[in-house]
Amino acid sequence: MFQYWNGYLFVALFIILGILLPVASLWVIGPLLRPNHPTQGKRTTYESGLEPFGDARVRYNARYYLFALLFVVFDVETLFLYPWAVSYKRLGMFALVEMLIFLFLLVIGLVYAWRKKVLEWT
Amino acid sequence: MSLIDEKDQVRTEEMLLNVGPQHPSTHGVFRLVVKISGETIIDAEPVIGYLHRGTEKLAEDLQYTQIIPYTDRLDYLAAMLNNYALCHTVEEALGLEIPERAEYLRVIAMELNRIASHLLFIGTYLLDLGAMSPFLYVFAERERIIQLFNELCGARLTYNYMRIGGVKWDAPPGWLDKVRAFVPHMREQLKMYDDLITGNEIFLNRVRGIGVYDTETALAYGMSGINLRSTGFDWDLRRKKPYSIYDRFDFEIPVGKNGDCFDRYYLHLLEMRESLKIVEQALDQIPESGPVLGKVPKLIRVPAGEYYSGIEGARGELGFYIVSDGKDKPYRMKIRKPSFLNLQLLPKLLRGQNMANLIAILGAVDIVLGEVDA
Amino acid sequence: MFGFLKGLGVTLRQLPKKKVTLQYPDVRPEWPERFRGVHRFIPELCIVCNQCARICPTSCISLSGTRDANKKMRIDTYDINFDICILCDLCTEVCPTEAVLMSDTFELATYSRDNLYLDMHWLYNNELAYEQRHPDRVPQTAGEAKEGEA
Amino acid sequence: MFPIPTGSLLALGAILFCIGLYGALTKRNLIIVLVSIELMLNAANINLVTFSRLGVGPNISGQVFALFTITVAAAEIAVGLALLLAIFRVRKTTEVQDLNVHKH
Amino acid sequence: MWHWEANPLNGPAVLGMVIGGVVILILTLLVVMYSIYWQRKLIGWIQWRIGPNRVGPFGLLQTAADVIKLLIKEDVVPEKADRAMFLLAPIIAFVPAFTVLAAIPFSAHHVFTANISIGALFYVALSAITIHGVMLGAWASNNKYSLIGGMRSAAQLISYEIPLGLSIVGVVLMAGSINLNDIVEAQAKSGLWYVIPQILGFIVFMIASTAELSRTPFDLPEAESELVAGYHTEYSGFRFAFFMLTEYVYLFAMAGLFATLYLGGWSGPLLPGWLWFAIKAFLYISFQFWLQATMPRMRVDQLMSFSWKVLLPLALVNIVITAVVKAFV
Amino acid sequence: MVEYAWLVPLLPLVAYVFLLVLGRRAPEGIVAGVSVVLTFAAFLISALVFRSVGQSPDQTGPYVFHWLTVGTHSFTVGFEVTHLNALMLVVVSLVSTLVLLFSKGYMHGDERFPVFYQYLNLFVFSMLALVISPNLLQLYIFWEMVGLCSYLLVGFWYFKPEAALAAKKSFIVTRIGDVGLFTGIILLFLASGSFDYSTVFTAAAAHKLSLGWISNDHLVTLAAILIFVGAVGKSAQFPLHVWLPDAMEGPTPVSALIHAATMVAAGVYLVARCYPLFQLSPAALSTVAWIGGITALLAALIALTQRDIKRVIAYSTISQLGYMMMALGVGAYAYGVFHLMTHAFFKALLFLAAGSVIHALDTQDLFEMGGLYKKMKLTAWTFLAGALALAGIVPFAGFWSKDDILAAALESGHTVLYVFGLIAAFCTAFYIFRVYFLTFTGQPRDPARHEHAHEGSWVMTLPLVVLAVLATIGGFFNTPFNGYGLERYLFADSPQGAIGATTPENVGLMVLSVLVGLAGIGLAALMYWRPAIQPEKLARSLGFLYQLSFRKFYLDEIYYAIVVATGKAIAAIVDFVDRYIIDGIVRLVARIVATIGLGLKYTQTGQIQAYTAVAAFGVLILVAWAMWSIGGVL
Amino acid sequence: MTFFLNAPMIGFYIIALFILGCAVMLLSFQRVIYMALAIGGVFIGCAAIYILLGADFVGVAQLLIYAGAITILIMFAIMLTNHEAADPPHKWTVRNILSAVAAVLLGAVLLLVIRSTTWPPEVEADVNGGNSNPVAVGLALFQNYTVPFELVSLLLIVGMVGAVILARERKEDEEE
Repeated sequence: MFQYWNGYLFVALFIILGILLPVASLWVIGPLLRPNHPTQGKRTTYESGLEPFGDARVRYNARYYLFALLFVVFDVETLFLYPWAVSYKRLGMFALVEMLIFLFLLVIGLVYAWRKKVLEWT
Repeated sequence: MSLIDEKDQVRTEEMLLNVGPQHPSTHGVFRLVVKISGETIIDAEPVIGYLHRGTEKLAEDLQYTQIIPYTDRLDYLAAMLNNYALCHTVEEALGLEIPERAEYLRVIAMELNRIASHLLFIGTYLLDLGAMSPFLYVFAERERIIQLFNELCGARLTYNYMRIGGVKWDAPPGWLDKVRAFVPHMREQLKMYDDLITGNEIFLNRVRGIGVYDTETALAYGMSGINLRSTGFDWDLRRKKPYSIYDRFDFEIPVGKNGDCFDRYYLHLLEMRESLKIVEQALDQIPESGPVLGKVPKLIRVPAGEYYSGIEGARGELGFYIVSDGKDKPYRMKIRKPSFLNLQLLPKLLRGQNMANLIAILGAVDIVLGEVDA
Repeated sequence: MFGFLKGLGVTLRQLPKKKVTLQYPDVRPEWPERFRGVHRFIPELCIVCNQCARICPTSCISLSGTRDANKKMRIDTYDINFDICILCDLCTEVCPTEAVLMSDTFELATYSRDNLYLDMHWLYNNELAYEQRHPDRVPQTAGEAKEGEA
Repeated sequence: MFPIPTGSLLALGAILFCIGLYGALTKRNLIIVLVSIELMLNAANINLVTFSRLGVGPNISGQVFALFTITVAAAEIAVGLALLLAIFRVRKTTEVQDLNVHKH
Repeated sequence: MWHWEANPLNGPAVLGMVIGGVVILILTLLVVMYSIYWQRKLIGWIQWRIGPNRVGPFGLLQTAADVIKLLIKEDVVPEKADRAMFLLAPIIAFVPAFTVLAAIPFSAHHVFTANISIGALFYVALSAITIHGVMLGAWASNNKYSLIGGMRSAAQLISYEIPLGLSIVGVVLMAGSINLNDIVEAQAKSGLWYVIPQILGFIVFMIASTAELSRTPFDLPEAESELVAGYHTEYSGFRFAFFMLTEYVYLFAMAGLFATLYLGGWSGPLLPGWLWFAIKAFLYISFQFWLQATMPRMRVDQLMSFSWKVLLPLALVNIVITAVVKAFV
Repeated sequence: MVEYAWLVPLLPLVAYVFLLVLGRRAPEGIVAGVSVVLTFAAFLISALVFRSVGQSPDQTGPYVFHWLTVGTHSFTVGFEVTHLNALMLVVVSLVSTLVLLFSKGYMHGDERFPVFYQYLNLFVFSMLALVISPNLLQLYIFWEMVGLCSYLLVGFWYFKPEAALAAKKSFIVTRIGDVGLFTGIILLFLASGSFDYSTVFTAAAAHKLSLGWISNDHLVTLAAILIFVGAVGKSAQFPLHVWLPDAMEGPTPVSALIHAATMVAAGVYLVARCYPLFQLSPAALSTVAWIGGITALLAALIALTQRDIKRVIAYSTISQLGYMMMALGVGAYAYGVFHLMTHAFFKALLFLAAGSVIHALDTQDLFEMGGLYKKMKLTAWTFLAGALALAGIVPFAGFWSKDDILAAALESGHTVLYVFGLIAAFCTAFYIFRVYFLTFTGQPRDPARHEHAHEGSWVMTLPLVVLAVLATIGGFFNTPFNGYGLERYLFADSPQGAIGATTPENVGLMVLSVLVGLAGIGLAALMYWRPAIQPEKLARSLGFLYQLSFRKFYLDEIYYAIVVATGKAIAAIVDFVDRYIIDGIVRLVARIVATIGLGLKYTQTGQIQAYTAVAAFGVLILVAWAMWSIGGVL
Repeated sequence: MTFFLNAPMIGFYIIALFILGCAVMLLSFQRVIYMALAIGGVFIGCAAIYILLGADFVGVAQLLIYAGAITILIMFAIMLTNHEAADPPHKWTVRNILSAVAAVLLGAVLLLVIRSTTWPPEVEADVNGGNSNPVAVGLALFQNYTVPFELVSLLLIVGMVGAVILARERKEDEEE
C-alpha cells in the first residue's frame, strides 16, 4: 500500500530538525555559556582597522540584476528539461526534436547575452 | 585626472576603501587608500611611515661599526646585502683592501640571502593569489638557509655578520660543505615550484598582462632590480658595475619580456638559479684559509667628504650615501632604499584596474616596509 | 588545461614527504654554537673596562665596579636592559677578557617590562645553565668557571 | 478518500488572492506591488493544482498549466523588475506616489 | 528494498522516522566535524606539516574543541546591524542545507532517506534557498565589505547552479528517473557507473559543485586577501559557526549527491551499501581538500563569465549527446 | 429683305464694341460720329424691312437657330419679324439716332463721354434685339439687358448720391416687375413645354395649358396677369411707377430716349405681343384697362403741381403709358400701338427741348426760368409743337391717337375709364402748358442765368426740328385720310377680334376731347401767362389737395413705410432669433461640455493604484453578478 | 490510528496557517527586505500545498523557480534600489479603505460561492496514470502540450532580451 506522504513527512521532519538545531543552540544553550557584555569598540563594524566611513549601500549597477535575470530564465529552462529527460524513453524521436528547438532558442538567448557583454562582470 | 569626470558626475557614487595597515595582504604596515567606483579603481594613494625608526638620524650619532646592526633591520629579508652595502661604501671611502676569503664568504652569504628573500617573495605572492601550499614549501627551504646563517653568524634574521674590512667570523668548520650540499637540493626545489604553479592556468589568468609598464616609465620612476629588469632592460649592478669579486663569476641576468606581474614573478625564480650558480662557483674558488678581517684601525674615521656606492640588493640598487666631516661618526647618512622608489609607480599602475588585480599588482611590486620606511 | 593537473600531481607527491614540523614546546631546537641568545656573564673575568658599554649601539649595558684590595677592578653591578638590547653581539666581540658571551636561551617573553632588566646575578646563573647544557663548549673557560664561583 | 476538502483549498486560494489584491492596491513600494501580484498569481496556481487532483475529471493538465503559469510569472517579474530598475536609474525613487508624471 | 512508503503510517512508523532523523542529524554533525579535521590534516600533510595533533589522540578532538570554543566565545551583534535579520540569516542558511540530506540514499534499505519521486531536483531547488540566507546575512550586518561580498557570493552561487542542474539532467536522462534511489538501482542494474558514460557531465558537475560550495578556485566570497572576510565579516561566535556548519553540511550533501549520481551510491560488490557510500563520499571530500591545497583563486570576472561561457554550453552539449546516443542505443 | 432684320440690332452692338475697344480717351467727335452713323444705318435697314413687311402681308416664320439643350428641352435663339415689331424697329432706331446726335452737344465736355455713348449703344442694341426676339426667353434676356442699361445710364453721374439712389431704385422696382414676368414665362413654359410665342398661343387657344390642379383658363389668366405685372414694372404703371420720376437724375438725352420712347414702351409692346393670350382671359384685359386708367389719372394729377421741368414730363409719360395700357385693356389693340408711336415722337421732343433749356440755364426748377422765348426761339417753337401734340389738339399726332383710345374705351363700355381719360386729358393739357408758360413766357425769374442762355448748336437743334415735324404729321398714319393705314397694316397678322379699324368714327367725341384740351390750355394761360388767378392763392385754397398732388400722393412714404418697415421688423426678428436662440444654443453646448470636462479632471490623479482600485471594484461587481445570474448563489 | 490517517489534514491546516501568516506579514511589515522574506515564505508554503496535493513536480518547480529564482531576483532588485526604504506605518487613507473594502467584498463573494457550491465527490482516479508524477507531467507536456511548450521558450527569450535591454547600464555603449 503505497503511502505517498511518508517520504514527505520525513522531509518535513528534517526541516523541523534543521530549524531546531540552530534555534536550540543559539538561543537555548548559547546564552547559558556565552558572556555577553558588548562594548562600543566591539560593536563597530570592521573597516580593516580604521574608522568605518562611506555609507554601506552597494553602488548601483545593473550587472548583479542581469545575472539574477539570466539565472531565472535558465532555471526555468532546466525545469522543463527534467520532465523531458525523465520520460525520454517513452516519448521517442519527436520529443528530441522538440527539445532541440527549445534548447536552440534558449541558446540564442545566451548568445545574445554574450554579445551584449552582459556576461562580463566588470 | 579629476576624480569625478564630468559626464557621469551624478550617477557613480565613489566609495573610499581602506586597504589598511591591518589588511592581511599587505607585507607589513602599509596603508593604501583606494577610491573605487563599482569594481574599477579610480585612484589609489599609499600612506607609509608606520615603520619609520629614524635609522638615518640615529646613524649620525653612531660609529660605523655600531651602524651595521641597524642595517640588518632595513630590508629585514636580506640583511646580509644591507650590511655589505654599508661596509662597501665605508671600505671604498677608506680604500681598504679586503682579504680574499672574506670576499668569498661575503658573496656566498649575500647570494644565499638573496635566494632566501626571493623565496619569501614567491611564497607570499602566491599566498595572496590564493595558493596555500607553495607558501609552506618555500618557508621550508628558507628555513634551511636561515639555519646556515644561524650557524655562520648566530642570528636568523639580524646577522650583523659583516664588519668594515671583512667579516666578523670565519665560516664554522663543515659550514661550506653544508652549503655545497644545499645547492643541488635547492635546484630541485626550484623545479618543483615551476611544476606546481607556473603552468597553472588560473594563476596565469590572474597575473599575465596585469600591471604592465615599459622601461621608460620604470626608469622615470627610478625603479631598479627585478621591477626594472621585468621590462626587458638588463640592468644588474653585479654585472654592470661589478663590485667586490662578482667579476670572477659567470652568470646571466634574466630579463622579462613585457613587464607584467608574471614576468616579475618568473624573474625571481630565474634569478635564484643564477644565485645558486654564483654560490657554486664561489664555493669552488674560496681559498682554504686566510684572514677574514683586513687591517682596520681600531677607531674607523672616514676622511671628510661624501661617498656613495650602490650594490644590487634583493629588491634593487641599494646604496649608502655618507657625508663625513672626518670624525668617527658620519655627519649625514642617506640610504637609497629601492623598495621606496619601486613603490612610487603603484598609484599609476592601479588606476583603472579592478580590486582583484590590486592584490596581484601590489604583491608583484615586492616592497618591504622596513626598507620603505627606513 | 593540464597545467593545474601537473600542479595537483606535485601536491600529491608531497603527501608522503617527511614532515618538518617541530613540536616546539616538547622538542627543543638545538641551536648552533654561535647562536646569539641572551648574554651570559662571568664576573670574575670582567675587568670593568667599559668597552662593552661603549660599543653597544643602543647603550643598554650599565656596569659599575670598584677597585679591590690588590688594585684590580672587581665588577659590582652589571645590568643589561633587554627591553632595548638588539642582540647585535658587538659587546662580546670587543670584550678583551670574553667576560660577556652569548648563550642560547632565547625565551625572553615576560609579563612585565621590569623583568627585562637582567642583573649580573641572573646573567651568571644563565652562564651556569649554559655550561651545564653544553659542557663541551666551554673547554677553555672550564678553568675560571670552576674557581669563579661568586 | 482524499483527506483535504476541496472547499478549504479553494478558500485558501481565494483569501490569498484578496490579500495580494489589497497589497497591490495599497503598498507604497513598487517592488512590493509586483510581489503582491505574484502572490495573486500563486493563488490562481493553487486553484489549478487543486482542480487537477480534486476536480471533476482529475487529470495531469491542471499541473501542466500550473507549470506554464510559473514560467509566465517568472518572465513577468523579470521584465517588471527590469523596468523598475530603469525607472530607478532615472528617477531615484521606487515610491508609487512619485511615479505619477511621465515627464521627469 | 525497504521504503518508508511501503508500510502504513502508524505510531511506530512515525517514531522510526523521528529516530532516523535524529540519527542522521548526529551522523551529519560527526561527519562535518571529522571532515574539518580531515581537511586540516590532509592539507597539512600536503604542505609538509602534520596538522592538528595536540587535542585528543592524533588531534581527533581538535574540531570539537573549536566548536566548544565558538560556543563559549561571545558573539557580538553590531550596533548598526538589523538585529532580527542578523539572527535569522544563519538559520535560513542552515535549514535547506540539512533538509537536502533527507533525499540522499545512504544505504540500501531506506531507513534514513525519503524515497521522494523528485530527489535530484529537490536538491537543486533547496540549495537555491541558502542563497537567501547569505544575502540576508550580508545585508543585515550593514557593513560595506559584507554587502559587496554577499552580493558577489550570491551572484556566484546562482551562476553555478545552472550548470549543476543541467549536468544532473544528463544523469536523469540515463537513469530515466529523478528519484535518487532509482538512479542508484539503475547504475547497480546496468553495472556501469555513470561517471564513465557521463564523463563530460561529470567534469561540469565537479567544477560547478566546487563553485557551489565556494571552495578553492571559486572561494572568492570570503577571499581573505580582498574583502576581508566576505559576507560573514560581522558574524562571530556560534552564529559564525553556523555559516561554517552550513558550508560543510553542503560539502557532505554534495559528496552524497556526487556518489549517488556518478559512482552508483550504495551499489558495489562485496562491501555493505553504506560503506560503499562512505568511501565514495570520502573520495569526493578528499578531492575537494586536495584541490584547495593546490589551486590559486580565480578573479571574480573570470569566475563569473566562466560559468556562463564554458560550463553552461558544455552541459547543454552533454545533454544533447546523451539524448542522441540514448535515442539510438 | 426681312431676312436681314438681324442686322438692325447688330449695328449698335458693333458700335458698342468699337467704342469699347477705343477706350476712355477717344475723341468725342469720332465716338458720336460712329454711333450716329451706325444707328442711322440700322434705321434705314429697319425702314426697308418695314416696307417689305408692309408690301407682303404673309407672315414670315421666325428664323431660329439651336442654342442649347438642357435635359429634354432644346432652346432656340434667333429673330422674327412681324408687323408689330417691324414698326417698333423703325420707331426705336429713329429716336435713338436723334438722341445720339443730341447727346453730342448736351454731353459735350464730360470726361466719361465715350462711356456714355457705349452705354447708349448697348441700350439701343438690347432694345432692338428685344423687339425682334422670337420667344419669351430671348425676350426676357434682352428685357433684363434693357433694365441694366437703364440702371447704368440713370446712375451715369454716380458721384451724385441722388443719381446712385435713383439708379438703384429704378433697378429694384423694375426687378419686382421682372419677377412677375419671369414667373409668368415659366408657368407658360411648364404648361406648353416651349417658349415660342406661336406654340404658346396655339396651346392656349386649344385650352391645353393645364398644369396640375390649375385649369387652362385659370392658368392663362394667371400667366397674363403676371406678364402684365412685368409690363407694369417696366412701363412704370400705377403701383410700380415711383422709379420713373427719380430716374430724371440721369442726363436728359437718357430720359428722352429711355424714359420716353423706348424702354417704357417695351411694357406696352410686351402686352401687345402677347395680346392673343390676354384676349383669352377677359379678367386680365379688364385689369390692364383699369390699371391703365388709374395710372393715367393719377400721374396727370401729380404732374399738375411739380416744380421740376423734367419731373412734370416724366409724370406725363406715366399718364400717356396709362392711356396705352387702357387702350390695350379695352381691346383697342391698334389704337394702343398707334398712341405708342406718336407718344414716342412728341415725348422725345419735349424731353430734348427741356434738355436744351436745362443745358442753357443749367437748372431744372421751373420757377427759376421764364422769358426764354426771346433767347431760344427754336426750342420754344419745337417745345410748343410737342406740347400741342401732347395736349391732343387737332392736327397734331397726339389728338388722333388719344382720341381713338377714348372712343374705344367708351365704345367698349368702360364709361368710367372714359371719364378718367377725359379728366386726365384736361390735366395733361393744363400742366404741359403751365410748363410752357413758366419757361418761355413772362419775365426771366433769374436774370443771371437768363443772360448766358443761348440756343444749342446744330446737333441739338436738328433732332428738335425733326421730332417737331414727326410730332405734327405723325398722327396722319392712322387717320381716315389715309384709310386707317396703320390699322390695316397691323391687323394683317395681329390677332382677330381686336377693336379698331372696323369701328366708325364718332365725331362728337372728337370735338369733346379737343374742347377739353383747349380748356386745359386756357386755364394754364390764365394762371401763368396773363396771371389772372394767382397760383399760390389757388394752391392755398385747394389746401390738402394741392399738398396731396405735390407730395405725389405720399406714395413714396407709403412704400417706404410698408416695405422698409416690414423689412426692418423681419430683420429685427431674425436678428433676435439668430442672436439669442441659435448662438445661445451653441454657447450652451460649449458650456455643458466644459463643465463635464472639469468634472472628469479630478478622476485622473496619476496614481496607478487608484485606477486599479476602480478596476478591482469592477471585477467585484462582475463576479457578483456572474455568481448571482449563473449560480443563483447570492 | 485515525489520527495518522488524517495527518495530511493537519499538515494542510498548518501549512495554510503558515501561508496566511506570511501573507499577512507581507502586508504588515515596514521594511522592504522583510516583505521579500514573507513572500519567500508564502512561496514555500504553496510548494508544500502542491506536494500535499500529489503534484510533486509542480511543488518542486514552485520551490525552484518561485522560492529560488524569483525571490532572489526580488532581493537583488531591493538591494540595487534603496533597500533602506521603510514604508511609513499603515494609515487608513481614503484609497486604502476603498481598496480594503473591494478586497474584503471580493473575498466574501468568493468564499460564499465556494461554501455554497457542492463540490463533486472525490473520485479515486490516479492522476499520474500509472507512472511517477514527473514522468506523467513529461508525457503530458510533450505529447499534447507541445505548442505551449515551444511558446514557453519564445516567452523566455523575449522576456530576457527585453529585460536585458531595460536593465543594462547605459554608460559605456550608448548614451541614454
